[in-house]
Amino acid sequence: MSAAGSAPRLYWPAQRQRNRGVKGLLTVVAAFLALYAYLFPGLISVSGVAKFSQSWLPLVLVSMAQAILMLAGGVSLAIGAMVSLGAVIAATTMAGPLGVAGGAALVMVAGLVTGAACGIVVVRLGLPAIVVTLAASFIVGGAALLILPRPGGAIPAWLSDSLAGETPVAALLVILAVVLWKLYLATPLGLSLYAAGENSVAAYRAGVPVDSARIAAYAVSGLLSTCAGLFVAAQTGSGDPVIGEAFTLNSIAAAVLGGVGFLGGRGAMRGAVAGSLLLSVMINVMYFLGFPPVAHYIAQGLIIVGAVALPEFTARRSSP
Amino acid sequence: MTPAPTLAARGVSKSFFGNPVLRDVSIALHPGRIHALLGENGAGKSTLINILSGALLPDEGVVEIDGRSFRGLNPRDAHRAGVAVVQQELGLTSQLSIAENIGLGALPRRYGLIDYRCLARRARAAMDLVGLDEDLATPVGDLPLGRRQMVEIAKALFREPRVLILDEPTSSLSAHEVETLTSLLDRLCAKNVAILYISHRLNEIMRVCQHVTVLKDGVVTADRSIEGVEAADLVRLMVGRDTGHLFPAWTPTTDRDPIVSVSGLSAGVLRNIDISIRRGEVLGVGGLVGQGQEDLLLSLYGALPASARTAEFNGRAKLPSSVRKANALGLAYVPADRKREGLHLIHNIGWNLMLPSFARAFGLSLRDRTKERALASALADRFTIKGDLTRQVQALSGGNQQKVALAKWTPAEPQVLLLNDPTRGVDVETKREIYALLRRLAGEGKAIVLSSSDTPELVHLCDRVAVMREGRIVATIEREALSEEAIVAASMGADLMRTAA
Amino acid sequence: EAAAAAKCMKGDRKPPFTIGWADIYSVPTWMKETQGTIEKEVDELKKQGLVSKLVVTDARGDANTQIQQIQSMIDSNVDAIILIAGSSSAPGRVIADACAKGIAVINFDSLVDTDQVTAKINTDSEQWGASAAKFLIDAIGGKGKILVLNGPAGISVSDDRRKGAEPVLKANPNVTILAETNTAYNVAPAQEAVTNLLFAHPEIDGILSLGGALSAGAVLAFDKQGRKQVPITGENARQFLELWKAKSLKSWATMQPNWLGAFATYAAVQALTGKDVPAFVKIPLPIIDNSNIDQYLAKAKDFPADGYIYSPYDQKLFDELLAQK
Amino acid sequence: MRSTETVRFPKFQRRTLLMSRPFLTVLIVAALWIAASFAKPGFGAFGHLRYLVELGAVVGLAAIGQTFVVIAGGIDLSVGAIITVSAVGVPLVSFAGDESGAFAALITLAAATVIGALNGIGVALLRAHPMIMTLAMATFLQGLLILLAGGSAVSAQSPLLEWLGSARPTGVPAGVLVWAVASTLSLIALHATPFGARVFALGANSLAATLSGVNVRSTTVAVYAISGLTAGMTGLLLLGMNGQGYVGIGDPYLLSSIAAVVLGGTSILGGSGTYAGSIPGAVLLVTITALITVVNASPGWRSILFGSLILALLLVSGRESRRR
Ligand SMILES: Nc1ncnc2c1ncn2[C@@H]1O[C@H](COP(=O)(O)OP(=O)(O)OP(=O)(O)O)[C@@H](O)[C@H]1O
Ligand SMILES: Nc1ncnc2c1ncn2[C@@H]1O[C@H](COP(=O)(O)OP(=O)(O)OP(=O)(O)O)[C@@H](O)[C@H]1O
Ligand SMILES: [Mg+2]
Ligand SMILES: [Mg+2]
Repeated sequence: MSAAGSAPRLYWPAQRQRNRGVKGLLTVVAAFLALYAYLFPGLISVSGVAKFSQSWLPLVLVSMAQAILMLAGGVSLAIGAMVSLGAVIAATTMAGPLGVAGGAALVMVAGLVTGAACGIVVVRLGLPAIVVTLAASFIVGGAALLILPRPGGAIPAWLSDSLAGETPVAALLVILAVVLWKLYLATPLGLSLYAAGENSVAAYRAGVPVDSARIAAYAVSGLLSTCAGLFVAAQTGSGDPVIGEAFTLNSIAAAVLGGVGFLGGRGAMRGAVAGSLLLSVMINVMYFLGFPPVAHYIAQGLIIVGAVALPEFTARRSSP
Repeated sequence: MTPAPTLAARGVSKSFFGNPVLRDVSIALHPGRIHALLGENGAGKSTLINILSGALLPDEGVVEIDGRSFRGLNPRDAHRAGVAVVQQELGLTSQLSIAENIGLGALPRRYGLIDYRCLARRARAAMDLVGLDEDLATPVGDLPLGRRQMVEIAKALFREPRVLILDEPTSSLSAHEVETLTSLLDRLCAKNVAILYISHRLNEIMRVCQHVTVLKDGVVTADRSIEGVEAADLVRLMVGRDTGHLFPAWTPTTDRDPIVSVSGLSAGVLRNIDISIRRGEVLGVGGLVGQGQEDLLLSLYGALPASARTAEFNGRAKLPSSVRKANALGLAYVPADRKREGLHLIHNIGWNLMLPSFARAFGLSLRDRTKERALASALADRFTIKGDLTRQVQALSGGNQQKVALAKWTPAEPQVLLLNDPTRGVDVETKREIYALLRRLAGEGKAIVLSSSDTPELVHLCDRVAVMREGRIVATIEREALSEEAIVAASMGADLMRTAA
Repeated sequence: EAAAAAKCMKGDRKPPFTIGWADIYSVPTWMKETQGTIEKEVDELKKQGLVSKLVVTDARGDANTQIQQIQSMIDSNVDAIILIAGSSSAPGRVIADACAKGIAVINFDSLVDTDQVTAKINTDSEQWGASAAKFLIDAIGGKGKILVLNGPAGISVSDDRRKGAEPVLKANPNVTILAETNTAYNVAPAQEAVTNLLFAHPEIDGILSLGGALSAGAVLAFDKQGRKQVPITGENARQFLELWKAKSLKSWATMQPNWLGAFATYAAVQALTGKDVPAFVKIPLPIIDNSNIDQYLAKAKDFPADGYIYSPYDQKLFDELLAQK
Repeated sequence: MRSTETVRFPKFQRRTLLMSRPFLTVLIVAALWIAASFAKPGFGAFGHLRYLVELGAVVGLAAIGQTFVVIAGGIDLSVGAIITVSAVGVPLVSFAGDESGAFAALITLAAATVIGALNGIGVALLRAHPMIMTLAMATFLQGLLILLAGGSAVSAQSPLLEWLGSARPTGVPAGVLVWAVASTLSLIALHATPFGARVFALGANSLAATLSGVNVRSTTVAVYAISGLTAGMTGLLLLGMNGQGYVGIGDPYLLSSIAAVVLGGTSILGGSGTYAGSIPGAVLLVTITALITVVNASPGWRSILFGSLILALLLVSGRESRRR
């Protein structure tokens, strides 16, 4: 990145400053990862990492999709439907004449366009994001059902094998997603997200392209969601028109867990990524601890609240 | 023959919901001239600069840049044409670093990415101009108000503007920072920048500006060179009549027993503070901005977890542990940042005035609207808040918002008033009213703690001034010894005093 | 030395076995009942020294979580995995992985598309739809206007049942479908939908309800609006069976027996101990009609109020089912 | 001082009422009903409209608590789970001496209120984000349901529930009566008491509220407790209407309670709004659902139609005014 290591230091120190809010969570996540590795030593191997990152990747992508919107002062209840849309487009096109490249392009375009459409409605018409995206979830979900009325379709086996086989491609994809996000945030449009989210009037007066930043956020969010759908389809080898449903609430949980605020401009993407990691690793840890389902539910509730409340509780409050 | 104005408004009118705010206003900003815009709270100053900078569109009239008239000017066009505005206290993004904030809206880029190297260099240069020595990467949310104001100014300078508009830039600045700013303005002026300067501090205007436009109720009442004008004349133009002295006569109070005394107070940045507040006095709290003044007020108010060796509040031997307990002990607090801490901007004025009463009342009793209206009207009259009280507070001008923040505590009849910079952004006339009110309250035996960045205010109004530095009270200056020099000396530190002595 | 007869089996696993039960969502009552039959079977097998442990996971209705949990089961090297799939397509690859590692994989109720499993156990959903449609058409005398109530759109079970009904409906052109609904297999949404349809359609001759508690909702809707009850198909939900009796309905019901869970457990152990297990075990649909409804209702108090009254089962039945070709 | 009073508090303008979100939402509902009854004979029958209002009562009751919480600047994602727990839990607290079922109902409501209050305590004291706290609470309750559900072979019917589900005193469904009473009380609490003012203060700016002496903690706990209580009432009403509680009975009401609140003009950002809007908002939602049910189309198209209708109505009923 051209930005790194400039003479009067700015980029990395500014990055470091943004770590402050997520330190507590990062500690909790690290502890859970360590516990997981202790319970299941097989994790520390190529295929261990491969398998774990495969189950984590879709959640990271949707959590990022949600966090972008929340940073921009929005929220989406359509994430799950967008994942389903991505999955069914992939499963109906990739094995056909369009091929993998054509199918992937179609998935991305669908995500960008649908996301941007939501963004335009929310931003230009000034409608509350939560209901617009609720409506969008029905529209997009309906479209997914039209494309593929029941689970089926196919993904070429080589694609499934390379994305979700024994090699940790998924882990690389997580890294790629984070790097791309860093790059996006290093563009004027990306950085504007924070200003537009925190105080859009002031940002507008300061010449920040507020509306474009927010609409772009919706588009990027849509893109990430449908890409998550593509990966899910590859991972499962086929499409399912309702596969994404659980992602909507999970993405919100991960982002909020990661300290991304609901009112815009608060928090950082690394928090959302860590939040999604915690949600994902928690499932495996509880399995290896031998918890029965009832204990799963109770423990999950406790861990989620604890991960948020503990750092908050121990941090000395410096403002009223 | 003066050169063509860089930025001008011609015959501009603007009304909000049918209420005319500006009527046929013209103003011309010339290069190399510092132009003052004066007016009471609500006169239309901010509205005018919003029009000049493209943030609002006028109903009638045009904005001209270099003689070219613009109909639908927007902020980006204005920026491109070299117009930069220092908004007061609202424009920053708290999570981003100082440098990123300074660059926002005009970020240097390379290959489509932000050029952080260039940004750092140029932001540092802009910060040096205004005397900001903080780390470039510090999130703006970490900065105290006064420093944020300096960031706002640096942000305007970053764009190397040809026209610089400053809306009350000094209202949260310390004397030292004001010095830095004025010399900076002189230098910019020498570089042919056109400057529009809004302030309610007349001495600053007299010192800095060369030309003045006075607005009263949305109409220009004067547009002239400042040479030969007296401060009193300006006040008359703004207010429309002769006014008395700004500061009320100071009379020593007889009632001297402490109502609050605390020793060994620690909280936030505070370290081991001893303080006692007496009935009938105005106790000033001074010092450079951000030395713990706010934490002191908040910890006395129960809003900041605090510990003390001994504490005595109105006969009770404990620090209040919550705001409610403090209220019950007769304390009230008026915050400095009225928009974030003092007011509910989206609610109407009457509602805001009644909120402390709502907080005290039994929750499920029925509200008496008639009584509420009568009380709110009486408060509005007393604090000269004009007009309809069903408007949202955010539609009020800054000064009038401050009046609401003050007025809302009156029905609670507090014994101890903790005031954090209460006259920031308040016009002279209102200031005079507030000062008179404070002295009157003191005369009634109330205790008043006045933290202020406006040193003359401390000198003329207070019985004693406690000067803070790095979380401690470094000096308490009694009335007899009070002077601006004494306060500044104490706030700059003992070393300085020793060398000075 | 046991021969590795069943699919996926390598013959390298010794009793007592660890069984992994990958539940898709353990909270609904149907699932709780299924869980009960599994636990009972495991207790039985423990006594015989064949099973040492039952590991249960709950994917909370999310097929992606289920994949993750099955992966954990593979990682912890369980000997068998029994599962109800959260999606007919999603867990295919992870299940194939398990199969490749010599784990006995028994899939029941909601099936996956892959054939890389030891066995699939289920009733025939298409046959379910066809039989229900046949009953209804007979009950309304071969002609009339009907409503079709179906489970959620986009999942294979509801789609298969509807598909099974289709040819039967096609063959009877005098039967017209007034409206179709897709709701969760629950009372409240079905009652809401049917009530709305009642007002839109003054004449309704029968209701083809394809499972779950949909029928109870429909009956309640007719009852509340004071409409005369019409012939209706259904499933073995206790509430529906009780309404059937109370309102003297002209009805027919079948079921997805909860003991499929117990049977899957049994089959897994059979495969692990080297017995042959057919790749697909088709469970004949038990039928409830006026001839035997009283027998079912007599057992009602043994079942939860919002539960399903399933047909009796024992090991003999399991052995017979496994022996069928 | 008459004259200043009228300057200070100008007479209520008719235009203000006509432009208000609640009123617009009522108009939309009315328009929708008229249009639908022309398109689908039977849709506009008295019995059907009455039924829609009855269904609206279910969503509307859940939306009471949601409105309080949203105005206070939070959100309650546990209403669905609380509804389910209440509906499923009634048989467990039923006992022989309780002929009418009133005690069982009271115990259930108390339990629901306590659950809600726990949410509030988490938000206020642990400073957990409302979404996180209530989501975690929903997770807890799911665990609780595994223990509760399926274990009860007792039928839940009692005269009280029977009455709730099917009685129609003077032609009005009992659920609608309960809803009307609860709505009136909530509107009074929200707009005519100091407590209500504190709720608005909390949502608009909690820091300023604290510094103004508002007891933010107790207000927070109270709003979530109210949400628990109304969710409990929703659970009982659903139990009465369906004759049987089951796991998942509350699920559809989470999003619909939020949608009703926002469609009624309450800002999801907190601090402004009114329950008066949520009432038509709730009826609007069930009306749209009813319309979709009677339209013949494939599931995909029906879903698309549903989403588009919500969007279109949102466009009509007004836009969120920009903050700050
Ligand atoms: N958007 C708006 N909607 C309604 N009224 C407004 C709006 N903006 C400004 N006003 C009104 O216009 C008048 C002028 O406001 P303005 O902010 O320009 O005053 P000002 O001169 O800047 O005052 P101050 O010295 O207090 O900052 C005030 O009475 C204010 O209430
Ligand atoms: N929705 C709104 N309704 C009314 N006024 C609004 C609204 N949004 C913004 N305002 C503006 O907010 C202004 C008050 O805050 P602002 O900071 O913009 O100006 P100001 O008067 O200069 O305050 P200060 O003196 O503190 O700088 C009003 O003058 C008005 O122009
Ligand atoms: Mg102003
Ligand atoms: Mg101002």
